[in-house]
Amino acid sequence: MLRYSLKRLLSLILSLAVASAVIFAVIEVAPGDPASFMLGVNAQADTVAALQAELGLDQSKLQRYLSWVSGMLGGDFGTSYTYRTPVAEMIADRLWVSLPLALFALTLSTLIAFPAGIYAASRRGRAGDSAVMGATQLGVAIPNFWFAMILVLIFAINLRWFSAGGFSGWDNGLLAGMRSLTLPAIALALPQAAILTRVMRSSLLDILGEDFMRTARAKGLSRRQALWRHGLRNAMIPVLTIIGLQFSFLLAGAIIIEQVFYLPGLGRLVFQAISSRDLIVVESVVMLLVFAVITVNFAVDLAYAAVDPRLRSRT
Amino acid sequence: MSLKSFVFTASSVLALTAGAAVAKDSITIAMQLEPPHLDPTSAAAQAIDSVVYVNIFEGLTRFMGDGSIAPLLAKSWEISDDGTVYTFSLQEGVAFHDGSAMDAEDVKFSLDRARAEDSTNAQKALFAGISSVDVVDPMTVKVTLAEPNGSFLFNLAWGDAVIVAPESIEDIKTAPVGTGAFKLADWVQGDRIEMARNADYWGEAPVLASATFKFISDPTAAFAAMMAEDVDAFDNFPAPENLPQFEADPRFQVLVGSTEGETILSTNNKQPPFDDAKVRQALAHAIDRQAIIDGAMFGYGTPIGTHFAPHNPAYVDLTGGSAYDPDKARALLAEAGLADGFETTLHLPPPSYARRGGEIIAAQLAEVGIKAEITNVEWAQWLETVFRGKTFGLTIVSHTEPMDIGIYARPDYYFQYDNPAFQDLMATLNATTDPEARTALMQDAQKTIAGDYVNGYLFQLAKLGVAKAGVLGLWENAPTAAIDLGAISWAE
Amino acid sequence: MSLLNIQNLSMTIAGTPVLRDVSLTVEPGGITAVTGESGSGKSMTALSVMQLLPDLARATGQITLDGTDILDQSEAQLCGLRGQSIGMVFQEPMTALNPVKTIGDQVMETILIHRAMPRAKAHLRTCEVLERVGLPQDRFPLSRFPHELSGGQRQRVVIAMAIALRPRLLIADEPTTALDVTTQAQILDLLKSLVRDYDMGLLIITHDLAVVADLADQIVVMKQGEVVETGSVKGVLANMQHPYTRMLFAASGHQADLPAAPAPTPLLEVRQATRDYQLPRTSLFAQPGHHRAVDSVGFTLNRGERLGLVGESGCGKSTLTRAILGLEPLQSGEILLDGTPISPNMATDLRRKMQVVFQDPFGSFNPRHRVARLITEPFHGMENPPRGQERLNLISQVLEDVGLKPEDADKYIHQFSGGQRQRIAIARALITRPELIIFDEAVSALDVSVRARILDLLADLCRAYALTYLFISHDLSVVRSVSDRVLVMKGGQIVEDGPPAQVFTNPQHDYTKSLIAAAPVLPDIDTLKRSQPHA
Amino acid sequence: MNRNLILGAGLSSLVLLAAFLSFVWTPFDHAVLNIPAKLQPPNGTHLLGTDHFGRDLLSMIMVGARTSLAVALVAVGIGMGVGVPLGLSAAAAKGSWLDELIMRGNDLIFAFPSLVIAILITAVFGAGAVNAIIAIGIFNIPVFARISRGAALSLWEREFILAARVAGKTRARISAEHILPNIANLLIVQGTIQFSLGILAEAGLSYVGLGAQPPVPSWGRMLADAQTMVSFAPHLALVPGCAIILTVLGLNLLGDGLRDWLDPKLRVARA
Repeated sequence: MLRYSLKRLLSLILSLAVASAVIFAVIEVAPGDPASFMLGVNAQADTVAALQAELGLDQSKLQRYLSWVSGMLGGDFGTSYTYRTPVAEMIADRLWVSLPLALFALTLSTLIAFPAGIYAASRRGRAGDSAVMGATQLGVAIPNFWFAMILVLIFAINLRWFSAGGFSGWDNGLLAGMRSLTLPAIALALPQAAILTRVMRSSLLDILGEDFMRTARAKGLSRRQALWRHGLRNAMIPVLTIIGLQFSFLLAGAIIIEQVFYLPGLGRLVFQAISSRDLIVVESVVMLLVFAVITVNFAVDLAYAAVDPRLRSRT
Repeated sequence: MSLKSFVFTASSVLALTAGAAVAKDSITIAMQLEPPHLDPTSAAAQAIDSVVYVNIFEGLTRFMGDGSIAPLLAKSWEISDDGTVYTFSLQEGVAFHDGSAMDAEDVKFSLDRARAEDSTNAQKALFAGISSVDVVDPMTVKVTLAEPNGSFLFNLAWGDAVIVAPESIEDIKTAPVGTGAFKLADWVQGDRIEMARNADYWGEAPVLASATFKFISDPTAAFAAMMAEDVDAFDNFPAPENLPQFEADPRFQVLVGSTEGETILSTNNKQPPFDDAKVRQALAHAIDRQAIIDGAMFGYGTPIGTHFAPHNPAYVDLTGGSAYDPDKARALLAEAGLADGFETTLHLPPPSYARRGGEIIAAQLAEVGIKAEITNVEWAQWLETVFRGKTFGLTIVSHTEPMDIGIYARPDYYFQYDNPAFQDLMATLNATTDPEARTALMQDAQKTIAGDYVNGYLFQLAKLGVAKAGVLGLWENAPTAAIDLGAISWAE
Repeated sequence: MSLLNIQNLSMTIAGTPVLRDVSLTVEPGGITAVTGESGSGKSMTALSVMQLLPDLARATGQITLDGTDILDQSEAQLCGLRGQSIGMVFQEPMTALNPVKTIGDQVMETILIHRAMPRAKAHLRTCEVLERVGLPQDRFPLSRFPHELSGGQRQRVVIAMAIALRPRLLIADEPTTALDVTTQAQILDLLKSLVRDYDMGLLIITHDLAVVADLADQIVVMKQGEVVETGSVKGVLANMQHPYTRMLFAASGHQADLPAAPAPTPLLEVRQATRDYQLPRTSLFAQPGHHRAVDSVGFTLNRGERLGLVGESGCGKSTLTRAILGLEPLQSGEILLDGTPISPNMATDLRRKMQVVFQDPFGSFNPRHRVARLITEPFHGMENPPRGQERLNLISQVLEDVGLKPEDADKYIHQFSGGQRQRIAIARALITRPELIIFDEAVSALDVSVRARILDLLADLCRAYALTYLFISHDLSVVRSVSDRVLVMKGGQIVEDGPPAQVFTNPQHDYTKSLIAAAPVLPDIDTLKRSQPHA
Repeated sequence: MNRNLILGAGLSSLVLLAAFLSFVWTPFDHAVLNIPAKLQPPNGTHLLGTDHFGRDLLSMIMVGARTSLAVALVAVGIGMGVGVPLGLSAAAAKGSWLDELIMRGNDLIFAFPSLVIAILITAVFGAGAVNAIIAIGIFNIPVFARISRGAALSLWEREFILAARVAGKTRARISAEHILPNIANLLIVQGTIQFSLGILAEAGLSYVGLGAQPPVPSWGRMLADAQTMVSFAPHLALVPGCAIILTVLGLNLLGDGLRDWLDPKLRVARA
């Protein structure tokens, strides 16, 4: 296990190093200069140069890359060009929206997908299965931003049950915060739930055909008992993979949903930063997201081991 | 949560619960863009001015809602006969939010900082004419100009010329300390800025005890937020197509005014075939302004025939000279040797006037044989490729600085109009202080650029405000980007 | 009264009949064996007793267990019977256990699900049962997971689960087919002793008549869903009435008739061949360990000789095969074909001297190609491969040689049965007239009757072409019948080398002895007849 | 034939038909603005109504289908064209540095937030259909590489591959001759799924203004244009929304149907 962890750690570090170089290279070729963006159309050339010097943009690219990377190693992501606040603080603020939103959506999608998937698998080929599968086909096909638009139209503008967007902040209580995340979470969760339901169902169906399920039945377990005691845990492995993928997707992929609901999340931060050429923010957020994906994958691997003893003993 | 924001939240909860009994003294105003930081003296972002102008920071003079100039921190002033020395008497008893007194030293500091060598002031040109700033006594400042400048008081009213204190300049971007009637209470980046009344304000106390600026960039979200009554007012509502719905709804009022934004089809005068005035004229006749206003702005906006705001007394209506006439446009192109039309590029920045207007213009140009290839760009990219790189054929942009016809006197300006006669005209105008002579000169200038068909002149951008029915005191027009909280109150 | 009594059981799956009027009985303490080739319906018969049938199965007739008609029971009542009154052991021990639960939990579940006893007592019983099936607690604690056990050990766990509540009836569906001979013998012994000790009835399904003869009291011979012959094992075997039974018996002990081998000239020489596999490291800094799959193996295969290689799973015979085929490198030693060394990058010319026939008739062919293309693949790399009519003639001829028709050349592989596919595989191996053919478990996946015909085909081909081959198998009786000489392999080494008659009648090495002792043997009919009073 | 396949093939060919028909005929010229006729609800003349510039929505949907299909198709083509050879090489060289390099590269691309990178790419290289294709295509590469490697690995264990190796064929040749045809089904099925995902991705990019540029109609941009008008002209959002949903639905059903139809195991079970 130690060797395995060390190897994983090594490849993790290597991946991050490559990722940081790729990110920096891609972002630095972007046309547009943060200083002239900030100073607008009437700015004089000497003013722009002065601001560039102030922002450190007059240094060579290699110097900037090295100082960015070495800063990150010490937890310092640099200072935003446009906001002039530490990037780490900005990210921390936005994480308080994006992380709960992703978790909320993931919880919703899991809560929908598990029962739906189990139900469909247990009624394979019958009307209930067809209905669930039809619904998931539709769920997968609906663009989430379109769904979000419809949700706002119905629940915010017409019924006025939820606010149309924005984030009241956690200062006003957990409930108020959750309330402002409800519609976005639903918009994000439903298509994900559709995918997860399908995975859950097919994974369960695969397991139901396994020999050990027949063994379990031969011991006297009913179908339901066999499913719960022997099927679910074995079916979890592909499901866990998808949950891991979905979490990473939700963290970064909420970008359009955050736009529709004007939530101050990570996605919108990066979107704004791209358009204002706040390169250091873009670089750091993308880096953070890559880091998150890699760590989530690592966590999923560990979760596999918890589910499957065969992986535990493998060194 | 900081103690300050806790106190603030608690008080706003109290204010909400008490709302039924007394008139409301808080307001939530939405705007489309969030300020990157809160220092109006080192960035061009209008959103900064919208939040801090006269609310947190005050200048020697200020714009009023109707575009006129009024004294603010300068109680009064004297101008020397040759028009080069301005002596300002400052308001007594003015204190910054940190308690320190505002005096002549602060004024000198602010003006010197803006015009310094390493200044990062986005409108540094405003201060270019100052040769010295001298402290006469703590309440008197003398500003000496190199030559007379008819618009100097006007220049001092800009947000870029507000008075700041040297003690608090370090953190001005996140913790602005000014002399205004409101203080920054909290800033949740990406979401909102909260302001609280400055109890020690030197002037008339505002009606509002607190205000929240909320940032909603997406037009759909803007509509939803307004309709769901999440916000009380929207400064510069981004979706004109939704205004009829607000007008029809008794819960809301719609304020349609004018901005200083001349929306033009900027043309690269140095790039063939636009270096031929006939081609530019053909361009002007190929464009149906009214269709653009109807299609892109849903009817909001005043057609213009030159680069000048129609609400300005010196405005001349020159739209007739570039009336929609596709046949004439085709004929002009043929004269210029381009009977088969030509291809060019059309760069469109993000605002909907540009994106939608661009689609319409491209279709209209196609009618006369001009194939304009649309490229949608972000502002940063626009600045880089169009404004600085000057690698473009056409672009659509609204020039929102007040009284900015002077840009036509700069041959290196991105549309690259180089007319020595016009440059002389502007030099004369700058040196002229007599109002009538100034008007005549300005009218000449308008006619010159219209006659040269420098750019395609489309319309004056409308200011479209939406608010709940009970909100009073919102600016209808936008002489500058500002939300004057001091003027706002709720109807009883 | 019989413990289990099946009367006129008929069954259809989705309308297709799979069982017709099947009747059989199992007595308490008695062993009834159901035998027959694949598709005979023997497994379905077993599953219908458990009522663990596919969704679309419909059964009629009567299955009574101790007087209870199973077909009348509700699903809940059936759950009460399964595990408690009937236990079942399946064929594949590798997959029959839930990989994520400990063996203790899985055995204990049988007890707990029927609420037969409190948890603490169930724990004790679980230990007892595992001891009883030969998994003592000191070496196999309850906390072991299935993947930590060998196939035979897993099958013991499955048996423990089945007998934990001492059911009156135990059903075993091909319980030893997936196991090695030596393990098979142990498991069969275990089953026999359990039946005796617990006075259970055992219904065993097996395709192996030798196992039946060795183990059972009663035999039920099935063919295509019907019972063709039934009675006491000795009675039936001594006096086989149905031609199918006779055919089955004959095919099981089939000896192909090989022509004599020519004078020895070496063709394939294996000298001190050694092949190691790297094991995963146990720590970051330690040298990785090695598993020596083939350990200094040396032998010579002469031109025209038919050499058999016997060994159990994991003995290294597959690795050796791959090395001989030049698919994997050796760590030391060498293999020479016609005096030229074999290696993964050897010349195509050398490769063409050698062909191979694999075990799995279903995996040996690209399903997207027609037979003509499949069997001409060895032409690859030839300087002048036959073309046009010559090629067609060759294809027709080789197909006829292996007992197929020339028009089969245009068919796809899925249109053939398993036995036909093995013929096509042989055709592919023959088409270039190679010097050496390697048969890697080539008949192991086939039913006995098909196997007998393939072995005859081999003998015929030997007569026609003077083949030289290396025949690799785990099945002693098969190797014996098609070899001039036999090698026995264990732990990567050759432990015995000699003519079949000598190796089988007078084995020298202990391992060979135990192998031969463990292999179930068909009884001699004459002996049987003599011992039958009514014969 | 199964229900999914029929329904999926029907829907997909309907979209395809509309796209091809639009080359020769649309009810109106989709590029001509007619501002006085703007925002008409569906009626006899304009079957699906008109947009905010008075353009005929049905014509725009038909021409927009072209854009969506072309972007998604080429993106899938890039993914397959690059990913499959990579996956096959990785499988053929299992355990080598090449395999390791390809798989680590795959993991790295997977680790990048696709939407953010797509937005970045289009921001850096300019918005437009070509850059949208590249942005979507890049993220298709690891999908196909992974799936073809996985399937190829299990095939490499099969005996018919061993037989081909015994015949002396090179790994590259075996990959092309034996592996590729046998994973074709899988690739076709995954291809339809990635195709439908590509359509969704294109819609998303166009929605944030980074897809195909005007005057080329695109479903996603139609939605973006429509979004402020949903409350008084809902057909503007419903029409392109339904076009996207039906197309994606059709392709997914087609993928599912193909999988069942092409899977020999299931075919045998059904026979």
